[in-house]
Amino acid sequence: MTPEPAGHAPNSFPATLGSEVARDLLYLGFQARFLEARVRDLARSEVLHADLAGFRVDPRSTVLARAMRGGTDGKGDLCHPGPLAPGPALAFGATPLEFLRHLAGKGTSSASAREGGLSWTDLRRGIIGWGAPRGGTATQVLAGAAFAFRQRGEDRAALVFERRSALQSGGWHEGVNLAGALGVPLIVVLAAPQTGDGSDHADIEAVAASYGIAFARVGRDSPERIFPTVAAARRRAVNGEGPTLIELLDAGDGNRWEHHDAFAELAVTEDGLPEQVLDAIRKAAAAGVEHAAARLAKEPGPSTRDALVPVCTDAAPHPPWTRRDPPAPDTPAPNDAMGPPHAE
Amino acid sequence: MTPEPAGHAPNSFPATLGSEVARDLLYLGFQARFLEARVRDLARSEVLHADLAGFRVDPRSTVLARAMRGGTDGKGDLCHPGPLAPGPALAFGATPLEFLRHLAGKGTSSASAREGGLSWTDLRRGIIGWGAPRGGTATQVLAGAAFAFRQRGEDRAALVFERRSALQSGGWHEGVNLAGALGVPLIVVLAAPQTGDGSDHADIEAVAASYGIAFARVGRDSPERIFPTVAAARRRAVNGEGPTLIELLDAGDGNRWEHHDAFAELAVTEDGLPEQVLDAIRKAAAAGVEHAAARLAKEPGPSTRDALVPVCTDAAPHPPWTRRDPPAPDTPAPNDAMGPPHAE
Amino acid sequence: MPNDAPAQVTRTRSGRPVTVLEAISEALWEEMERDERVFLMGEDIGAYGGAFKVTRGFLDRFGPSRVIDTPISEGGFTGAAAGAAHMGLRPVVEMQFMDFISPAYDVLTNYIATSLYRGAGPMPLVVRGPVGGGNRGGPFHSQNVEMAFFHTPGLKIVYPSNPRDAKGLLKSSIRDDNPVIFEEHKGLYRAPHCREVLPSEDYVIPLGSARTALEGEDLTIVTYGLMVHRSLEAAAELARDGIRAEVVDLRTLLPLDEEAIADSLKKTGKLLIVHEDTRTGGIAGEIAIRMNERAFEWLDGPILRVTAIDSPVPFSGELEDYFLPGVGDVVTAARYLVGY
Amino acid sequence: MPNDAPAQVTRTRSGRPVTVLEAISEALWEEMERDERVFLMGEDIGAYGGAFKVTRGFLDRFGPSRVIDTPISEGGFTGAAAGAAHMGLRPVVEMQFMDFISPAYDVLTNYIATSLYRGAGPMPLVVRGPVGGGNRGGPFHSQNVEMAFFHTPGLKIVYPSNPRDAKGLLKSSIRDDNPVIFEEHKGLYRAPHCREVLPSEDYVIPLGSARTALEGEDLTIVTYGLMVHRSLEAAAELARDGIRAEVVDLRTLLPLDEEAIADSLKKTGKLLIVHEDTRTGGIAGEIAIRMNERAFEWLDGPILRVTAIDSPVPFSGELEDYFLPGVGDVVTAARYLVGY
Ligand SMILES: Cc1ncc(C[n+]2csc(CCOP(=O)(O)OP(=O)(O)O)c2C)c(N)n1
Ligand SMILES: Cc1ncc(C[n+]2csc(CCOP(=O)(O)OP(=O)(O)O)c2C)c(N)n1
Ligand SMILES: [Mg+2]
Ligand SMILES: [Mg+2]
Repeated sequence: MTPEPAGHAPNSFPATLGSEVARDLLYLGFQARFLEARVRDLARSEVLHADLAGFRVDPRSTVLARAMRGGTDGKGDLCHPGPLAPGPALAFGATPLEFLRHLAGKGTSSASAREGGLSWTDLRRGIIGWGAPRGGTATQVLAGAAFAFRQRGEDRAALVFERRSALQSGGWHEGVNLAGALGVPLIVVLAAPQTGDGSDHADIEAVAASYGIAFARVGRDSPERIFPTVAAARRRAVNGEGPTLIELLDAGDGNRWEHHDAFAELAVTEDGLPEQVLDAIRKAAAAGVEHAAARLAKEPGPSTRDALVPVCTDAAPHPPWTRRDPPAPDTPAPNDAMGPPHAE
Repeated sequence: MTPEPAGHAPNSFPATLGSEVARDLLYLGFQARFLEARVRDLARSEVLHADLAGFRVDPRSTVLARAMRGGTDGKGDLCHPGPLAPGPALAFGATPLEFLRHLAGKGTSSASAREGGLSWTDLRRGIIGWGAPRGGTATQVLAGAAFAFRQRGEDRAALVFERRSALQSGGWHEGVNLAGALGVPLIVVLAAPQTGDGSDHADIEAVAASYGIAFARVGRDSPERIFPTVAAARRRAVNGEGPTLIELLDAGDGNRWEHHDAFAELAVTEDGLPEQVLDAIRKAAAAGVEHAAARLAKEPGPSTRDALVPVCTDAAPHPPWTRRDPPAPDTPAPNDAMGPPHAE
Repeated sequence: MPNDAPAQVTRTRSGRPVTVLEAISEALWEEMERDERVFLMGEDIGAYGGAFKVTRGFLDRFGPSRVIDTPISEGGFTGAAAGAAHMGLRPVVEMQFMDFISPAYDVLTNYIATSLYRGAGPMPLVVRGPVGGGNRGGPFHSQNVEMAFFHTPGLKIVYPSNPRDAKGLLKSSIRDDNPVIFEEHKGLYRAPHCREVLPSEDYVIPLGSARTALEGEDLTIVTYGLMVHRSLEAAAELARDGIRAEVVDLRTLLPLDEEAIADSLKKTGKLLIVHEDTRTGGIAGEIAIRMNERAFEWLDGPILRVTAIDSPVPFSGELEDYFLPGVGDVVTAARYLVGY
Repeated sequence: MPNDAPAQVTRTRSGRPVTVLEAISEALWEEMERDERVFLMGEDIGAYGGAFKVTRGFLDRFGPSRVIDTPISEGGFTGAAAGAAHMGLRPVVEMQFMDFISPAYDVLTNYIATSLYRGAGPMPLVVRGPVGGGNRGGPFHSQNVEMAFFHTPGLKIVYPSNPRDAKGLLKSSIRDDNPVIFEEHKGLYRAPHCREVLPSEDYVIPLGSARTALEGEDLTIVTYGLMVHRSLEAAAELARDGIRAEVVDLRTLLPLDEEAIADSLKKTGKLLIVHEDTRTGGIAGEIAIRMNERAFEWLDGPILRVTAIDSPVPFSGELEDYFLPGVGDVVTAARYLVGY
């Protein structure tokens, strides 16, 4: 475990965007920015997959997720960061190192490198990553998790990020319909696509109306307005008032840091945050990311044999005899000596 | 082939509900009523499956389908009658005998009794029946068929009936989204459920809005109003103005013949249809159904071996040797004499 | 057990024999009583009690937060069950007919089967429902679904043949931390000939272990589900000619108890596999190659199979009877093999 | 051929060698030129030219009514393709990665495969796309999908190993009146070692017929797709020890050319099956039981298999290499079998 960087309190849950949350968001925003830069570097130098040279973080997603109740004990809110990882994951308390382990396919990742990239799951952190092709699965899964919260009367809610093209997939509709029918504490965020036109035809507000669930739209607003939208949706959710569908408008390509910079400026001018404090936050975030990158380089890859064991709790998928322990070719043993070619 | 009963012209396509269409609808309504009674009898006397003792026909569905362009040459409009068979099927020119063959699993049915009951397909008639579990498949398939019409510039459209619970299924949403995106000539009718509450949560008008497609609602209105609604939707469809979603409101249980009776009365009083003509229409319909029932009794069941051949055009699924032509048990033949256990 | 228990879950308590359907109801009821994390999802399982009435009376006792009537969206509610399982619940999902599991194929094979593997933890989830032909249900209400899932690492597949196994295996499935597909043959649900008195105490039957339904020396018949009964009938007929067949009831298809199959094969030297599911790509193939890998030198004849014909399940009764494997088919194949 | 043809479909015309990917592009292009009923559907296949650029330039030539960019809804557009096929068109559906065929599992197995059977007429439809591992794509971009469909009567499954077969088999698939699943291994798409010059005339390769990739006397290796190349490498290594392996490339998995397998087995007496797909429930089982049924007495050793491990496809390169069957595995198994 990497030490928890200062400035981030995953278990706090403010109802309004107070100065503590504001500082936290500043920290998270810088952390995301430094992580973004680091990942792009590592991709260019082929430590990470070349695709990650275009890696980027949408800071609005961090703000949205920060309005939920994070946790490290598996008892906080739940988040599927989807295409907007790692912003929400960081807001949920994931460390840059944890993130990098997944990107790099390290044996130390929570999936022992069996799964990785932008797709990762850590239930302790409340993060459920991609676990299937696109098709609404994440929305269904989070709806079911939210059902569990409601059934047990817990103060918990689930947040799922999808691209707005999720509207094209029937599985997404089934998930949202079920969430609405059961009135579970689910917040569904549909983000504008990052690339291409997305071939979208649906009107998101009308979709919410068709399922009789609440709707909100957030866009280029400052965090002060994005944050309370989610906080209000969460309040409704845990009060048994059912799901909310949130449309997250396109931030454009060039301006993806605009919000965070504007926000930092605001914190200094309006909240009276001393410049030195802002600077300290920035430095802490940078140091955390550098620490993580340095440590990553030293971590081992996966152990081939052990990593593949847990396909099924009581099934050790050890390699068939033809693959690892063949009998010597010129001494054909009695059949039984071959052992089971594959144990269940 | 059974002779085409008088009074029904499957190839006519009136733009408005003129007296010719009115007579046709009267004939179809009586035909459905007599068929309903006959099927219930046959179910009670165990000629047909006991479930069919509750068999009934919604006359509004007949009116809706009659506003399309039927055909017997595979070049007319297309209809998936879904849960509302046989009304639309009759309107598309299916004969009572054809229907009964499917219900009874006769070898003479278009599926050679491999498939049957309320599920049947006859592309010559433009009828595509259930061919999968519920789940929106029919809507997807008809959307694709409608795409073919548009691609070839044909004056054809497709009509699909589903229960409104289709809204719960993601496959239905994918079909409608695709139809809307491609702007194909499709008319989607969602009927109120016949039984139970249907567990519906969605607002159909909002669904249409969310996909940006046209919407209409038809209910306890007289055929004069139901008919032009579909006729208008069909006109829009073939003009390239895209799909229409039609909500067919519950007709209630007790009053399912109300419309037809009111319509017959109207035809006599307003259109000046002589009572004797009405009576002749009624008798012709009754005679057609009786003829079909009598003929059905004489028709053979399926031929077991031949019926199962067409699983795959070039694959004769002949039974494995263990089933039909085993070698004599005490004369184990050389292996090859066994022949392929199953030919592809 | 409270007094509000419905009739179909109280028969064992009063020492009466139960059908397969009642055994399944009892297993569900007792597991829900024992463990509040267990809950049910499915179409019309609440007020209506389910298409086959397996859950009649459950809503009254356990309430709507543990007996959930779902929309008609098998993919969606199976995905939701997975989310609930992540959060520590133990969902039991009913497919009204197992044929309708196909819209859930994606979430079952990609998401659910891979959960543990992807580091998302255990996935204690059961999908159960009626399978099989012989009921004139046509192609979409008669399928066997095992081979849709047999190739997916991470899933278990259970297919009982009698009340005792059904109850013990369903309890094991619910307690298992892996996703389990549990198939219940409609032809066994209420079959009078397989009613039996069950142990009154809580018992489980471990997943992955086959059962010798009949001991014999001359050939091994490996089978499961309704075909266990057809095979036993065939064995009785063969016995009249002095042929002693051993009948092995697999009970669990995945993991497959290849040890038990190999042990029996080594005794008899002849192996016949009988399954109701269609032929090509059926489970007989996997059994055949595993026996090649483990017991080739004990084979005194080819490994053969009796199965349904490669076709969708026919609608008409005449065609369906022709399509399904029958007792006569098993007898013919067994005689051939013994005489080989 | 008009001048607006893109580069990847004009290589054969000018006598140059083509890759598997180019062969597939040529087949699609030529079939679309030949038959106006043929049209394409898929995600980003139009303006973008497809994830692997198989259809680059097609939109310009054939227009948006024959090259259709679909929403991201594999079930929905495959269902729509079925409707178009009913109306006499011949859709070719691209799955961006074949892993994404799973949401279309329901419509493919229930609706499409049963069309002819249900009296709904022929269903001339091809679903094609990239499969296979070795590209560090992780569990959802690396699967082989044949066993999801091998058990469904009414479908055909094709899996070519080289440019010539890919082109001829894809043309046959498009002209076939049955639904065909057509698998294209990503590792072969641009593999320089399997570029070849193709016949300049229109040719087809019939579905259902295997090909002898290498003649030999000592054992039969039955395989397909990328594993044909691994098996040929293994055969070359074995040849250095004087072991002459025969390599049979199935090309079509369903219908399975059991005649060709049996003929080879009867010559060599030893059968090894090699597939990249995972082990349990893989195609090796069906081959094993068919050879038991047809050629048991020619077996001079057990039927064995070399396969991937029973696990989802791993993300990390080290794990993926460990997971996939390799040349060494084939050599080891072959040596064992020859020495048996
Ligand atoms: C079921 C499924 N189908 C297709 C894909 C492949 N796929 C991944 S991202 C993507 C495009 C998404 O487009 P959009 O939602 O507009 O997002 P963008 O990348 O443009 O931000 C596709 C087709 C997938 N992963 N899963
Ligand atoms: C995919 C699928 N799931 C479930 C079913 C089983 N099924 C058939 S009809 C029906 C109920 C339909 O209810 P509703 O739409 O309200 O129609 P009603 O019978 O009440 O008119 C169900 C669940 C099915 N055929 N296919
Ligand atoms: Mg896009
Ligand atoms: Mg209902």
